Amino acid sequence: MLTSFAILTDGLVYAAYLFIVAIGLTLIFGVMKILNVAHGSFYAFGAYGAATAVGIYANADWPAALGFLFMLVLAMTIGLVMGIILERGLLRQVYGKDEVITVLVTYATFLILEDVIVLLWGPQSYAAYQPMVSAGNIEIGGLVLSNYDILLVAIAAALALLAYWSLKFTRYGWLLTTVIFDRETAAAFGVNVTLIYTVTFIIGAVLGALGGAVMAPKIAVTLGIGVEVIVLAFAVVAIGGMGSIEGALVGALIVGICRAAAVHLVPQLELFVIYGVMALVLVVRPYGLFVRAQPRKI
Amino acid sequence: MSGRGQLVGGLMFLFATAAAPLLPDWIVSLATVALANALVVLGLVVLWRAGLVSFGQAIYYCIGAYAVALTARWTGFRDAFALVVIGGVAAGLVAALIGFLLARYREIFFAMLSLALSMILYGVLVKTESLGSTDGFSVATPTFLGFAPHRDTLGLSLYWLTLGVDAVCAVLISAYFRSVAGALAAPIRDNEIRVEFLGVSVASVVHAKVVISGILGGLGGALAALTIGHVDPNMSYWTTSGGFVFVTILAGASSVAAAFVGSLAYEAVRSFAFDLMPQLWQMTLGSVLLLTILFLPNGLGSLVSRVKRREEVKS
Amino acid sequence: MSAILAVRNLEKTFGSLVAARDITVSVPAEQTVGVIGANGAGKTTFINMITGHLTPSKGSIWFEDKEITGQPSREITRLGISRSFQVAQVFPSLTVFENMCIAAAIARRRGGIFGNIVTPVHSPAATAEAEATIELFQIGRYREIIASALPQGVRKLLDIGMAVVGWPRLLLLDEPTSGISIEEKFDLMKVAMSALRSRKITVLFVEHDMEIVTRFADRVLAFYDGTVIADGTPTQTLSNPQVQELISGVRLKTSVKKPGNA
Amino acid sequence: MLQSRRRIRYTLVGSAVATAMLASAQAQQSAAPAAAPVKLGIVSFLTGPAASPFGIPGRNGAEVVIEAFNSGKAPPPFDKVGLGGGKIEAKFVDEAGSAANVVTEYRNLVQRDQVDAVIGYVSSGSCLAVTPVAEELKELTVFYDCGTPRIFEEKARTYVFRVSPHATMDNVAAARYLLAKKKNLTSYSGINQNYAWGQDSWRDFVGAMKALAPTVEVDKVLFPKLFAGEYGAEVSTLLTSKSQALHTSFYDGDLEAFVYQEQARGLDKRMTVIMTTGEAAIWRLRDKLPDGTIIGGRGANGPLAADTAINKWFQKIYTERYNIPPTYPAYQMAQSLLGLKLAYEKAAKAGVKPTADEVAAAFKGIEFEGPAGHVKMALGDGHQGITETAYGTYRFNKQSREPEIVEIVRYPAECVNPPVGVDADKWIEEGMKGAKCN
Repeated sequence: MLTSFAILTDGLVYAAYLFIVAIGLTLIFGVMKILNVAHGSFYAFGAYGAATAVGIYANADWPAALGFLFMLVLAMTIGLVMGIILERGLLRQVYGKDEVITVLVTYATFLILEDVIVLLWGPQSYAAYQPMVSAGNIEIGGLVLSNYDILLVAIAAALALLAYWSLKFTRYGWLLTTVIFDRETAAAFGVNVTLIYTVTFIIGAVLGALGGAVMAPKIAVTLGIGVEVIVLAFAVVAIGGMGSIEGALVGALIVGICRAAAVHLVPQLELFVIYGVMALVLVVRPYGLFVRAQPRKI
Repeated sequence: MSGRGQLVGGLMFLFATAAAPLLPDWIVSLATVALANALVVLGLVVLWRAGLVSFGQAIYYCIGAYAVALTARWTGFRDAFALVVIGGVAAGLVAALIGFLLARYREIFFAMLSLALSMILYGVLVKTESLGSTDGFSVATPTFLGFAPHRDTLGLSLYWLTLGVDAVCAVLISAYFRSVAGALAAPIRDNEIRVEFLGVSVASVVHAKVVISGILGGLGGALAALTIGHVDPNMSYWTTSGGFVFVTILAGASSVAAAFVGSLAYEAVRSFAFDLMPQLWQMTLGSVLLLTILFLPNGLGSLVSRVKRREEVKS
Repeated sequence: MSAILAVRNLEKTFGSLVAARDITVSVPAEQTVGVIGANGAGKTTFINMITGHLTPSKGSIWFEDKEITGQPSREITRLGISRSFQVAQVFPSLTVFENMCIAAAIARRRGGIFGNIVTPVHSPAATAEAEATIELFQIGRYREIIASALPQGVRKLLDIGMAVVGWPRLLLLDEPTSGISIEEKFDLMKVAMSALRSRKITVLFVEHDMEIVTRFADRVLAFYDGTVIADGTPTQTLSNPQVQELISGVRLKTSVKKPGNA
Repeated sequence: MLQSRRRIRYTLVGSAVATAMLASAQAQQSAAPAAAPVKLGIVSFLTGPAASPFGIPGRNGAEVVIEAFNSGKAPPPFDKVGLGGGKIEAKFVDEAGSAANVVTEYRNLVQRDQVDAVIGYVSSGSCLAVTPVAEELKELTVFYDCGTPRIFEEKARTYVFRVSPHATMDNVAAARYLLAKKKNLTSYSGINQNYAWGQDSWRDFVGAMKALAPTVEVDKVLFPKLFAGEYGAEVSTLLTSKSQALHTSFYDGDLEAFVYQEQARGLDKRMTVIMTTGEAAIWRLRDKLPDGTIIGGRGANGPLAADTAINKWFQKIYTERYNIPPTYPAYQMAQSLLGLKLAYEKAAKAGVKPTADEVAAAFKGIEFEGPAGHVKMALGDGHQGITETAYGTYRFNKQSREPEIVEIVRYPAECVNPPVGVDADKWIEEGMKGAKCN
């Protein structure tokens, strides 16, 4: 009983983490058909930014909540700036090129940014635990949970709702949907696709940085955290269906629950869970859970 | 490849063979590793021509390497030539198996599924503590048809072996590129329906390409295992695959020779970066890749093939 | 002489929708058959079933007295039935010559599972075949042009040429003149048809333009609501009152792409 | 002889790459002063997740010690300038990348840069990959941090040495300390990274516990993937466990992440955590590391080290330079350099550089006092060092606002290391026979 409850809660927390890192990736892919490896860099920069922010406010001993907000804002600003620079400066050059080429452009960018981190923050690792520690914990059904984890789940849920709402009920959302559905037609109907691209990429970058920021208090911010995240996010997105936001949500939940179950019941399998699930889903549904293949008209 | 191309290739091969003893050992061993990896790259080129990119090619590299290491470890059998063949066959068999699955996938999904498969192999190897888990284990020094080279000449022997295998593969693959199956790459990328209505099963052609690239990957892994003298699960990690794709882009799909030139260039650049800026080598590699994509979209090979095209038009 | 193509009680249903029903046709060798009918009358479904793109729900298809019902399209192509498409299906990144060469090489490749691998793509015979076909369809001056850059009409001819280069005995053309300006239609059909005749190929072609049908077909099948409502010489079929009412309309002499009332 | 042959080859090189690379190599050679300098290749992680905990402290340790050597300011018997009079020229290389990269870069150091000896390597994988190459090239090589005992157990080595003890004693001592501290222990759990280091550490610890206290049982066995970062599920699992102790060989990033996450949920209130590499983290975690945690440092390093003159000296020069006390990787590097210096000077005859064989012969079985205590090259036919080790209990001193390790227990080398000629794993399996604990 306790175990199944634990599996559920742990699964939710992990799913929240996965969803937060995956949503930006899937959004960018859905709209721009770019599998953005540099998403890992956004995550890393967000985390480093958050650590810096926490460092500042820990010394200035502000109230925790304010500090937390400051942390998010700083991280997202970094994401914003990176997004603009990358999209305007680099990706512009390769639009319309082969999907794989764009992937490699982002891969190269990722490699470069890895070392930019060393230049900016040095090789040592940073801590940003204050927000999580000051959040304290709560005991539910005999299981002690960290309030920060609960906050994390809340943030993920909020993101999901926000995404749903803005896609369904805002003008940008509609335009986005048309571009996702058929870029040419959308352009033909006068949708400013280039603008949509810029905006989308920036949003994706900000989301990536946000992911890093909210995770920073739980981890040691150190070199290489980006690499780990990329593959996780890829897997989640591939499971849910490239470019599908509800897919990312469901994918994150599946992986999260499976992993938690593995850790509690058969720890030996933990290493395989994500890729196992991914391979299985792709075998059954080659395009992921939420994307159907359109047969070609002849 | 035109007859002229073959001639040039042959000359390059002869030069590479003859020059080796004059080169310092470290360049020879660096070249050996590069030439072993070049086979994996060649396999990726075969796929890439059909618009397929594998982010999990390291799976074959790793299988080839482990096949060699384990044969030597369990049977004590150490003949280099046979071991290399074993590596290629083992990887080929696996490719033939998962090919049934992969042949149904295209674009990014092909890439992601192969990535997942290679990572599963990685997990299995990490779990196998009897094989040293992530520490891996060492590969016995090979013999060559019963003759065991002295440690000073071992490097050269391995270099020549690698060069030989490369030459054979280069000839076979350029023949393949001139065959119907090889020439079908662009058509499959362009329009699978037309290919089917011309009477060809796209699935089986793609499957064949997967197997060929698998065999090449296995041969590369086998040679790498013999050269490095050590195997570990990282050979199957996705970053290893990423490295190979990197080189493929650098080389370009324009010709067989490009794979070898590109791989050598990459090893040289990487080694330079490690030597000159030990903490910023990733940045150097990234910049090189970026510049290649932006200013040399068809890779180093395109320089060569441009010249060739012009000649063909003239003739 | 027996029919090269025989179709018996062919039926195709998609769920509740009946796309083709009770089609029974037999075509003697070297005949040129025009297929008319409003959009959605079942013409393309008919062709897709013969070429194996769709599997019939009922009935059987016989080619040269061999049953081919439900075989995959590539098998049917190997047997000697090929087709062209409403939207030309060529390889956009290849030149006209390369397009033709690959098609020729495939047609002449050796058998066996390794057939594709052991057959060189540029065998003299295949290349000659490709050259000949290019000349036959009079697109020689586009030889080195990338297919994506070809004018519509040339792309159509290339499409048909690629279907012909393998010397099929039966060829199905799905609206060869669709998307072609009225002025060009006739020249295109002239080139295509003379080429096909010269190779003694039995032809089924779907066409909306009644003038073209009367001009090029020995025989016309009229489709309506998934089945054949008239079958005979162009004059017979087109003078059939049902056909006039349902398909060609009274404006028999004008060439409108779609009938006014369907 | 080998050297001269190489030089001839150099002049014949055709390829542009080669000449360019050589230019740098030869430039370094031509800049040789009268007392020929000694070139050392120093390899450790300069990038990636292992840089901050192991690679950088190792490199820093090398820098201060080499500086001291070159200025002849090291305490006796290490006060000769450089190595036997020749100033040390160090070349630092990144260990990152595949085994292929590591081996290639090793060959480059030896054959291109012509270094006289190589010191380094954090990952056991790197050490295992480099060892056969070192033997092939007859290059004197000293490993400083990698822990696997396999290196000298698989085969007898000639040119490869490791002053730092292998990882076996870490977990044997951990078991001894835990059992001494927690008399009424009934069950324990473990969380270790799912790769060789974590797997070996856990195997050794469980083996040692079985041998010393067969009745104590194992409860949860967790192996999260390396650099997982998120341990919610693991923490819950442990929260549902009745164990009184938790063994972990986590380090740096993973260790810190785990500590933050378990503390947020009060796991350390329920069980004592034994961190076999905790010493490297105390200066960063400070008051975040729960009091009462059992801390090891891969030997008697850092605060666990005996308060000797040479230890004071090392602490001083390191802290002055980097204003943070040295952690165990820095100690291991220092120990390795000191050992090499002694062996080199023992082998050196007036003015002439000793050959690799001479140094190797001199290195075998030497003993000396280093910052981390008495080193004896006892195992692996005199190639593998053993030292005493120590474990202690962590406390964050509220007054001085500084981390402390108290209740330190020292274990003599013979108590926690296998006797000569016995493989570590076997020794533990068979109940650690012949362990001499004072």
